[in-house]
Amino acid sequence: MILSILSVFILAILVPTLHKITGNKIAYLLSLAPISIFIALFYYHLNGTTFPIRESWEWNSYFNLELAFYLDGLSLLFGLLISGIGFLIYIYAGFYMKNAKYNGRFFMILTLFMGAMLGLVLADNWLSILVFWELTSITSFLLIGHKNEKESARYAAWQGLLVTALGGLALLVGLVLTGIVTEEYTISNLSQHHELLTQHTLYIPILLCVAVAAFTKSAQFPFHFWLPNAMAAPTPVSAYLHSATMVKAGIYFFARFSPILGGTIEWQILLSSIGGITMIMGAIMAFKADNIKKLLAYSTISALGIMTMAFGLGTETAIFAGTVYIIAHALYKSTLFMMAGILDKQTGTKKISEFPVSLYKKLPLAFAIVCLAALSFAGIAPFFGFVAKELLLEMVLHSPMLSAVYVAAMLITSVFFVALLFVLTHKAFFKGFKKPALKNIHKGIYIAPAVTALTGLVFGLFPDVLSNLTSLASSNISPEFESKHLALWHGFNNAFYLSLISILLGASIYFLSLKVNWKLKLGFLKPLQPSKIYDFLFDGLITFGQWQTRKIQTGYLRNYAMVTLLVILVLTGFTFFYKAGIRINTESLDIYIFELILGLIVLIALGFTLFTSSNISALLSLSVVGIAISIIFMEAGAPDLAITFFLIDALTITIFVLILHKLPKKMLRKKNFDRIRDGFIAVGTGLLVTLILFSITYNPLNSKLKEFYAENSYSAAKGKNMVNVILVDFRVLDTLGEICVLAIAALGVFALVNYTKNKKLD
Amino acid sequence: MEFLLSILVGLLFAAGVYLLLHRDFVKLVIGIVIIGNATALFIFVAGRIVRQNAPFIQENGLPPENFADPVPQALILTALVIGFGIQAFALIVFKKVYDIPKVDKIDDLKK
Amino acid sequence: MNSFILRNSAKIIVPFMLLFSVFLLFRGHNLPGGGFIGGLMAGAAFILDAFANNVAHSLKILRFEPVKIMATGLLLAVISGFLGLILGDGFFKGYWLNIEIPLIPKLGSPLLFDIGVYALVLGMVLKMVLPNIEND
Amino acid sequence: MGYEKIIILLTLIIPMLTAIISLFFKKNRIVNNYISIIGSSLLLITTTAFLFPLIVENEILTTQVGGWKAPFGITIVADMFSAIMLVIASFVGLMVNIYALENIDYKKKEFSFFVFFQFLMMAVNGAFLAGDIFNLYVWFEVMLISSFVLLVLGNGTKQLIATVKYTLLSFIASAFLLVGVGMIYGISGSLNMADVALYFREHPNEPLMTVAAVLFMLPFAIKAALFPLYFWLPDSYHTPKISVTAIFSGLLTKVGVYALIRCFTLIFIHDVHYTHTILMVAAGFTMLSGVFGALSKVNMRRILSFHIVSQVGYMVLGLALFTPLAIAGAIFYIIQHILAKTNLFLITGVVEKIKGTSNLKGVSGLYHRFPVFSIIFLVVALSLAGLPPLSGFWAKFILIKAGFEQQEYLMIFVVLITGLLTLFSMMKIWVNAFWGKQQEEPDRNLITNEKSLFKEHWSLLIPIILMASFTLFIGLFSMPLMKYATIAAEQLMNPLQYIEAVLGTAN
Repeated sequence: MILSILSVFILAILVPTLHKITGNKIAYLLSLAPISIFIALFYYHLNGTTFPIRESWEWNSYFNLELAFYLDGLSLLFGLLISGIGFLIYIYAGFYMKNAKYNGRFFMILTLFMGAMLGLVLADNWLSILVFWELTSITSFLLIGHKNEKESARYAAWQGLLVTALGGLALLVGLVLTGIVTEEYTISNLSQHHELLTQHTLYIPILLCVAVAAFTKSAQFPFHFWLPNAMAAPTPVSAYLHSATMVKAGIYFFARFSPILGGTIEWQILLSSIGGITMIMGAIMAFKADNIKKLLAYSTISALGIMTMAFGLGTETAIFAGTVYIIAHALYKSTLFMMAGILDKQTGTKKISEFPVSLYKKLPLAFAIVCLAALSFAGIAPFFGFVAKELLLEMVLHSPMLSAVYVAAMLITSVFFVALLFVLTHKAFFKGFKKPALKNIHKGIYIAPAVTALTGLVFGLFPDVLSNLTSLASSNISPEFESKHLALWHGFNNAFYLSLISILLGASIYFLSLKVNWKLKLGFLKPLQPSKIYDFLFDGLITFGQWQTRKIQTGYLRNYAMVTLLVILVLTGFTFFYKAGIRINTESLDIYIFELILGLIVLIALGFTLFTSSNISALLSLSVVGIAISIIFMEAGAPDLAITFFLIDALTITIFVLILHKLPKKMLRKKNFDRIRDGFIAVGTGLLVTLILFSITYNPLNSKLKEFYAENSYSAAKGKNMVNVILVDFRVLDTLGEICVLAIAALGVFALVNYTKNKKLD
Repeated sequence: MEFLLSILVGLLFAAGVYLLLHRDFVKLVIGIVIIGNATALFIFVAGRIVRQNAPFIQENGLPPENFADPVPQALILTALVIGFGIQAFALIVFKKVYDIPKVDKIDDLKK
Repeated sequence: MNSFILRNSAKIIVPFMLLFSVFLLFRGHNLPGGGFIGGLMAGAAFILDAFANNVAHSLKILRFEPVKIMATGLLLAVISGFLGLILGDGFFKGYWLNIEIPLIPKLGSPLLFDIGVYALVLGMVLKMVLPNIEND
Repeated sequence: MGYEKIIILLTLIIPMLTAIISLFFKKNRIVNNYISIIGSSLLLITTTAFLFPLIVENEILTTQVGGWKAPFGITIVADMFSAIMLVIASFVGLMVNIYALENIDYKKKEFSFFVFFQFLMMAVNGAFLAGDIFNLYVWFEVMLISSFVLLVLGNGTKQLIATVKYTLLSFIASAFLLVGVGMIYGISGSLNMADVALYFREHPNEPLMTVAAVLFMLPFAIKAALFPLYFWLPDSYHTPKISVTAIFSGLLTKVGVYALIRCFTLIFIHDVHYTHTILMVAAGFTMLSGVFGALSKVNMRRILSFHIVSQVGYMVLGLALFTPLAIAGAIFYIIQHILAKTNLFLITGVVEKIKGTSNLKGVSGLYHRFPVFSIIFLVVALSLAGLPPLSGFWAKFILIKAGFEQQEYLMIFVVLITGLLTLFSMMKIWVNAFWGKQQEEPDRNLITNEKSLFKEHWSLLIPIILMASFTLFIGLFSMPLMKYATIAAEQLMNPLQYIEAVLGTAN
């Protein structure tokens, strides 16, 4: 399994090169990959291989993460769907995308997606799941945005990615939490920890995370809005990703996690309510839609809601019904999507109301195929959709609680599905207003939808061929499941009557809607639509970002300096008073007259520097400060320091003077308010520094460095000037850094002065 | 012993900070210089003041009694020189900025 | 700044300052002074000369480009550390020659380092200040 | 004193000698290029082929400059964390150096661009190896002054203004760092990190220790661009040549983060509740504030600059969580961030080369003509955004796991939101610049198709491709890096090992 999935990826990478060689035939070439996988899986299935099969390759042993694959009934079912429909999609796309631009990258990403999707349903370690999960998101993103010249495609792609990425993060958290609770990272072993998990305090967070992840991927309310927009993708993509496979990843998840997290009341309520809401909403929205792809997208949302509800209810019937419905839905929905693409190509429009009149005459084949699929969609016998629908109705009739509510919900959904049947057949092929101007198209494009539609019919007539597969899959979802047989005819039971009612009601709603122009006046709910909320959040985040950036990144240097100094002052000051407190060594209070005089000189000079408005006098007073400080150094046993300080001060003043004549003689003054504010910051900083110094000098310092240098500077380092010995010997590396700074500064100054000049100095 | 000088360091810091927040380039640079001096003096005081003797080994090969700690001095020397390099560079940069048309105070540096 | 008095006094003062700077450099290991102070003093001498005559003149008596002086200074400083590195006593381990020559201090690798500092500081001062003088 | 000590020091000597030699030959264009490339390559060889295996073998290596024993001379220490940082820094250095061959024009090279570049590398290496707080300060200053000059080289108006801001704020940071150093000496009478750490171990009740910790934290926070002290970064990174921005983005803030991690795992560990809570709050705000800043921008460079801020938050979060796992996560994050972010800037440079601007309003439809280049961007951007199994995912995952173990749920929420918004803005770049209508190129643009891009501008693309493959590698095969990051984190969380290695067991 690892090898085959890896080879799909390698194949994907080779696609652009292959495309150059084979041109338009690339699609048929690539279709060999899914069909061989399909055959292999099918062979496993027929051969009665004992499931499960597991393969793994260690990826990161720190976290028990591995690239692990696990083939049981459930993944077999999905694997067959992905590869089988994938094969047909390639054939279809070969015609559909003929001579289109950028086919190389299109097929590359499509193939990547297929690999990722296969990987996702086969993955058995939660890391592998995450990897493939996000890979499907990304490939979906790239495919939705394939026609990225269009603004709408870019918007839709971005939206889809963000929503599913949100789900990805939820999944990450959910799986990390599961790991923390159980110390187990292999999905297939997790069901052993069912009790531990469901009784743990972290159960609700885990459940919510996993559910949100699956909801986003499977376009459940309130995350459903990305899916209709995703119809901006080329139609093969819509047919493959956004109806048959990727959106079912969430459903797959519910199935996979049923034995791990399922069976609790929380699970039931969460999944079945969200699923229920989604299925009704999707069905109504689909009925309201005119764009055929949007219509199908909404009906897909609705169907996904049904599946979510099924796995939420979690009874044996429900699970079996859900499993069967996955197959039925994949078959008819991909057919319908492919047909939507064909109709779009031929009529030049996606809007049903703009289809040419009496289309069924011009495109009888198309009409026939759409009928086959739509009948299955509406759950009419003898199509496979009927089998599924019977089971679903059976499920709601025997639901563990609130049976009436579920029945009503299911009934409403079925009614609209039937109404949609008429939209897709009657409205699309018999109504219409435009003059026909059909484009010609290669008939081969019909092969794939015909196959899926006919398969639906065949499975409807002989549902028992699927009994094995669906029972096997169901038994993986619910351990207690006992295998069941599928049959077309269950007799005149309640489910059948409900089915009949739904057909009648659906038909009447459709024909009523043709006569009456009924519009729901729900405008006031618009701001509450999830897509509106998404847009609001999207814009809101950006607006907030701009606001906070304007506030922080004002561009005013003075603000920056002030905030920086304030943060330093406040944080250090708080820490000082909170953790240390004021300490003054009273013995140090003796005052030297000499220092006092020097201090007063510095004080006066500083005051002058602060408040003078003349450059020259500021500089003069600055140099007085410097001289006074160097005298302090001299007097306190630091002659080297004093000399250096003096020289540096002189050099600084020299450079200052040299460039000063470029600057104005008079200085700007501070505003009054600024003075007070800056004064507070300044005095605060000064006070804090003084207090810190008091506190430092509270205790005498026992410096072993001093003693060591005194002992060794002459005997070992041959120098009497300890400071110099430290500089050139004990701490020579500092001095090396220091001279580097000087060199860089000099070169920098040189570059600054001369860069824009033509003449060069040296 | 460090009482007065501690206050002096505080004063220097206060003056430097006040100047750092100035709208005028020259004052800003003077502020940088003063803060540099203040940190030097801070290290000096933090390393304790000994007023009797400079850290030189005497003729007899022994250090004098009660000599000043050479370590802070060496640190300050290094820091001062580094500070000088940065100040000189900053000075020229500020002057260059001042040459940009329409810039004559710090507030003009928005953008 | 091109006065006669300044030019003539510079002729006398500049060589003295240069000599004094070397003196400061050499005595630095035992008394106040050292490479940095010496280098600054030497730099000051050239600046004085540049004020008294002009920048081109002081560059001429300098003979070497300030950049090269700086580079040489850096190189000397690093090289003074190599001996210890090669002999395995540690980077910048100080080594001293056991000969006493009058007027010249004890020779050793730390002195070489100090000379490097001296050269670098000299070059730095020239590089930093001279372009600004020419701007006048 | 074996050859291993020489190896450690070579990481400082090689860039320095390279800088000096190119100073001698600064007029010669070709020689200048070659010297710098040779220097950077030698550095990379030294770190990867010699230094790193040594550290793997010996755990912590020290050497005493000047041969004076530990607390008295300056100690150079290389542990696993330093070694990892050195390897990655020298790798990024070489890559940017190659890129700069074309990206930096002759005039800037004549004004010693490569000298500053090499000095910067030396300072960065020095900071990674410093075992002495004052020495650390010195390397910081060397790094700062080189970065000032690199930032302003070219004298553009915007550059000058950016440099003023950067200079002033860095100066404030340095001044207070120096105050912190003075304070440490005033308290403990020592400068050697291990010795200071030992002092605080023996005097856990020293009241000023926490104050000193905060005084160290704030300057490092400014240099690492933590909220609310990151002003300088977004206001300066969009102004210089892209090679300069790239090396800054890779190394400057990370040295700040390195210093934070070093000091707050070795020295200031006695009031973790207080100090690391401050760090955690700062980290949370940094992540959010940075990512929101990125949302508000439409220029690739500015978006990426703000993301640096946000991602520094992740790294500091790792430190603040203060478990071996979290710190390993932080280290992993640093490495992958350096690789990915530097590369994204380099890619932005190519976009500028193609379109003449990095403003998203002026760029669109790159994917049509430059598919391979676009895919490289996509892979790197997704790595940064943390999609599994790419490199950013692992870092994020480790932090989330560590966060759950410490029960910092709010922080995890912040991490997740930031991750989503990072993806948001990476995709904003993709959707706007790489997708969309293909523009008609004005005549001045020479690069019209991918072939000519790869043929004529190979020196721009080689670093991009190499770094992208490396990013991909540490994502797909995260084990080796994870292993070394864990070793490094364990060493960091066990400071006694460090202290013993520096001061010897006798002490």
